[in-house]
Amino acid sequence: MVKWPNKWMELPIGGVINVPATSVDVKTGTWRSHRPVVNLDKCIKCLMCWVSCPDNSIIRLDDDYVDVDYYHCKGCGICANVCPTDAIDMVEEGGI
Amino acid sequence: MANFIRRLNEIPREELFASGHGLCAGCGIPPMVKIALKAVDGPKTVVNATGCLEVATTLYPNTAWRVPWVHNAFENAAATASGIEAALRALKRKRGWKDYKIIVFGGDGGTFDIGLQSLSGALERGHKFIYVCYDNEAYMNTGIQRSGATPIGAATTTSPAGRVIPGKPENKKNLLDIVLAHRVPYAATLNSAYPIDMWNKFAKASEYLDKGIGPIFFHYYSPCPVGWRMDSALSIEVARLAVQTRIWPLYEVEEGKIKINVMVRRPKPIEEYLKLQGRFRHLLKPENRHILEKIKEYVELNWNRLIRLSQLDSIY
Amino acid sequence: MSITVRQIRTGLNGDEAVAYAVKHANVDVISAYPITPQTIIVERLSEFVYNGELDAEFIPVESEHSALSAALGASLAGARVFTATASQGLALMYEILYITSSLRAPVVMALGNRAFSAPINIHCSHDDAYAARDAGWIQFFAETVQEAYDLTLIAYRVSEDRDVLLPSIINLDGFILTHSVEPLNIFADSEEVSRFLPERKPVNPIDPDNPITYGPLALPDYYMEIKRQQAEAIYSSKPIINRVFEEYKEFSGRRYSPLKTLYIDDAETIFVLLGSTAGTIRHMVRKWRRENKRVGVVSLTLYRPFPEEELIEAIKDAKNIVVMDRSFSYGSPGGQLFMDVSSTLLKYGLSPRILNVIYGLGGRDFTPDLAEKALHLVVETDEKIVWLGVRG
Amino acid sequence: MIEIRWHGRGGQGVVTSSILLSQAAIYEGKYAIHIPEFGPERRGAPVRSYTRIDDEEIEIRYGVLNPDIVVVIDPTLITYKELILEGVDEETRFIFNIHDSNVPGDYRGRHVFMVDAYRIALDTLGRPIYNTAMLGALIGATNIVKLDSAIEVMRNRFSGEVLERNIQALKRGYSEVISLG
Repeated sequence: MVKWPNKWMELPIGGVINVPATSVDVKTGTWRSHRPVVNLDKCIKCLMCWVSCPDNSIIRLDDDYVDVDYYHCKGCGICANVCPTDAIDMVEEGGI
Repeated sequence: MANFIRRLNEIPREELFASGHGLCAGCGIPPMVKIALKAVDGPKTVVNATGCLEVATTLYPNTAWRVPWVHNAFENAAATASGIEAALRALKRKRGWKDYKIIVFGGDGGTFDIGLQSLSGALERGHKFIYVCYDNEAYMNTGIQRSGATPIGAATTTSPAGRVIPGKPENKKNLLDIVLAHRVPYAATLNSAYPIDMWNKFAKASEYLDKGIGPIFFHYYSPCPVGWRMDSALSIEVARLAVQTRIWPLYEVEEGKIKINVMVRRPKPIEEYLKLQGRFRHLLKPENRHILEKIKEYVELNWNRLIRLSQLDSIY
Repeated sequence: MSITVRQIRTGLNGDEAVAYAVKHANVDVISAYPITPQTIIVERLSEFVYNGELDAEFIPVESEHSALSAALGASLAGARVFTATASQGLALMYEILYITSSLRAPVVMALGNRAFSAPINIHCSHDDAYAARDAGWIQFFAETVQEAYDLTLIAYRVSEDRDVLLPSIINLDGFILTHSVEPLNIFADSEEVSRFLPERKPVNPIDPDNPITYGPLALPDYYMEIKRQQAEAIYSSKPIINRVFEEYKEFSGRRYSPLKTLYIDDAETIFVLLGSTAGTIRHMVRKWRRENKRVGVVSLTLYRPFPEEELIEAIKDAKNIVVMDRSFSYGSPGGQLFMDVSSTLLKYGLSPRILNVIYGLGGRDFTPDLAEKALHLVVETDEKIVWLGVRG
Repeated sequence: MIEIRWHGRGGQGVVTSSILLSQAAIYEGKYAIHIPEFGPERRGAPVRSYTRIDDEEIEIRYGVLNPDIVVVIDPTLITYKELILEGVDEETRFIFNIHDSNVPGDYRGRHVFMVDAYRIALDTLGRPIYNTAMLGALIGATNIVKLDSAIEVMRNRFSGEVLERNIQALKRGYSEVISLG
């Protein structure tokens, strides 16, 4: 977690953000109404979900199976839609 | 060496475009950006025109970028990149600075319309960079106003599906034709449903830059679930349909030689594409039949022209 | 003190003088679009680059908007950058003026001061300089061709100073300085000038090993802090500007200060103005002194940051102040310099009689009889704003 | 201080003459200023230019109002006497380019010098460009700068055969100028 200065004189000059990828701390997972759930039994490791996810929320494991990063996943459902084997279900949030 | 791929698992895992950005759920832009940053090898810098990608990925103090990223204004991304590229040339020569590649991202508003002059100037001067227009076919960042990229018949907030005028009356501008008038060495269309094709085009662009050849121009089909009024899950599906209906031909032009990358022999009905998107739904009503016919004519005209041109040794 | 740098006395016009300064600054990137009366600057620079006399990239952009956009990009990349424009060109750059200073990019620009349209007019007004006054750029005004040369070199030292990092404008009156040939001393070569102006050492240039996000979106929660910091930056540049003036004197033998004064100590009436007309007023002040009229003159070499302490020190005892504006701020209480001077006087609790003279718009010649008229009006009428020499 | 006003037509080198004169004076260590009077001038339109020369630094920057010397580069402009006589007094010297005609009576009693710069220009440059011949005539009539100083500064502006021909024109103007009293 990047501690960003609070006082005007302490901010990096020119309004730049001088630390890369500070956005990873932002929990975009709260946007979600449905969550993708992967059924690894059906996964054929094609990686279409991984390459298509706008939020890098499909985690590509060492063996090319996939998992979901629920901290960032916005629940768009692209992964489920592009999966050729229907290995990903979109499940309503709340119950879990 | 260019790193062309045949399978998605050849794409490295490390992302240079981070999570936590504020682009809409289902946005079509990131799948292209992720690939661009990985397939263009070596050190690189991004220049970004004002637009969705810019505002949503750099909400101070949060940035989604792991590469240097420069935003100047709306209409001047190509000029800004020109300056960076010229500076780099001078600094390499005079002070031995290290090289890096420059990738420019601009939306259709920032490219087709307000930024066209600065793009034309930069293309004419032959700066060595890759310019990618992510085309979501309207001014999405300001709330879905029509642009020069909006297709005929599409409803936007400034070309509504009115009782008298049902959606945008004018055809989409052919941006790639304008770019090709500058005789760029390499240009192509991109589509997120065809990630391997997209990767290999960026890899080829990277190879051109390695040889000191540029500029490179890409026109990327960028679905916008909010602006197109469709389910966010459909981003990739609708992109694939755009290719399969011949609405968005996937092709590349190297030194004037056109190559169609996905030959669509039996196109799907255009209605299948239109019915998924709220912006086109009014066109399926009987009273708007004439516009639907116009769209079909236009798509066929473009496709046939492309086929004819692809038979030439060079269009230059 | 001994000046060791070799100098050549020559005769050049103001545009050529700026071009030589840019060459002697050994810039890396020039990005410009032609516009009268700035054009000679970029023509000369093109010759220097095309003949191999200056190792720089010349970007012949397609508009002024792109000229400054490219200059900003090049500056962020770490290069020493130059651009030049005038009038409508500055207006077309307007959006990027603010972005350049906000991103703290030390771009140096020469502005051949010219009137804004309409009617279209290629001659001198200070409309363009004033249009940039709120944009966060340091602004210098040259009175002579020599000053145009010197201030260009000084501007690089100031702008690129790691405690400043702000862009600078060098104003030179269109045609009156840009196209007039005058004697001046220029340095013999860039190598020697590098003792005063070494290679730029950029702070946080674009570097893939240290990825920085330049120009992000900042909303109400941070925008104001960023702007507060920028406001401080331009105020804080003043001591550094004074230091660079001092170092330039040591280097060249030529002395600069935020303002030039003549006969102010016992003056009842003081003229305050910008640019090349100062010489004519100084000439008149000498004449008036011979006639036992207690008149003095203050001309500002530094316009932004506004040298308010120095100005107050110079004019605090005067009964009458004549503020001369070569432009007008339509619908405002007066001309732009008039507003600067008036608010400074009020800030320091002073209230002399103050007359705003609008003169020389669109290149109208400012002649001795007009100066006489201004002096007459400030003491013998209670007019507040006069358009000097206007028919009717 | 000596103040000079040049009259000519766009394209005849009015500005060049004034620049060369100011540079020649600067070359001699004097102070000088060349002030162009610019419009969007097109070839053929009457144009003016000013030169001031002094031993002290010149601060004033308005146009020359009361010229000590008036040089009329274009022969046809002499007849526009309201233009040529503006702001002059009885001391003002006039340098005219006269070819195939007489000096109009309006200038009777004034200090007039004349030279056939048209002939000189055709002989040396092969084209009716009078500026260097008239600069030579001005120097011949007034010795305002040395002829060599003018040649020296011309070397920075012209080169090769163009330089040689212009030096010839300058020298002929210098030696062929005559006083009409």
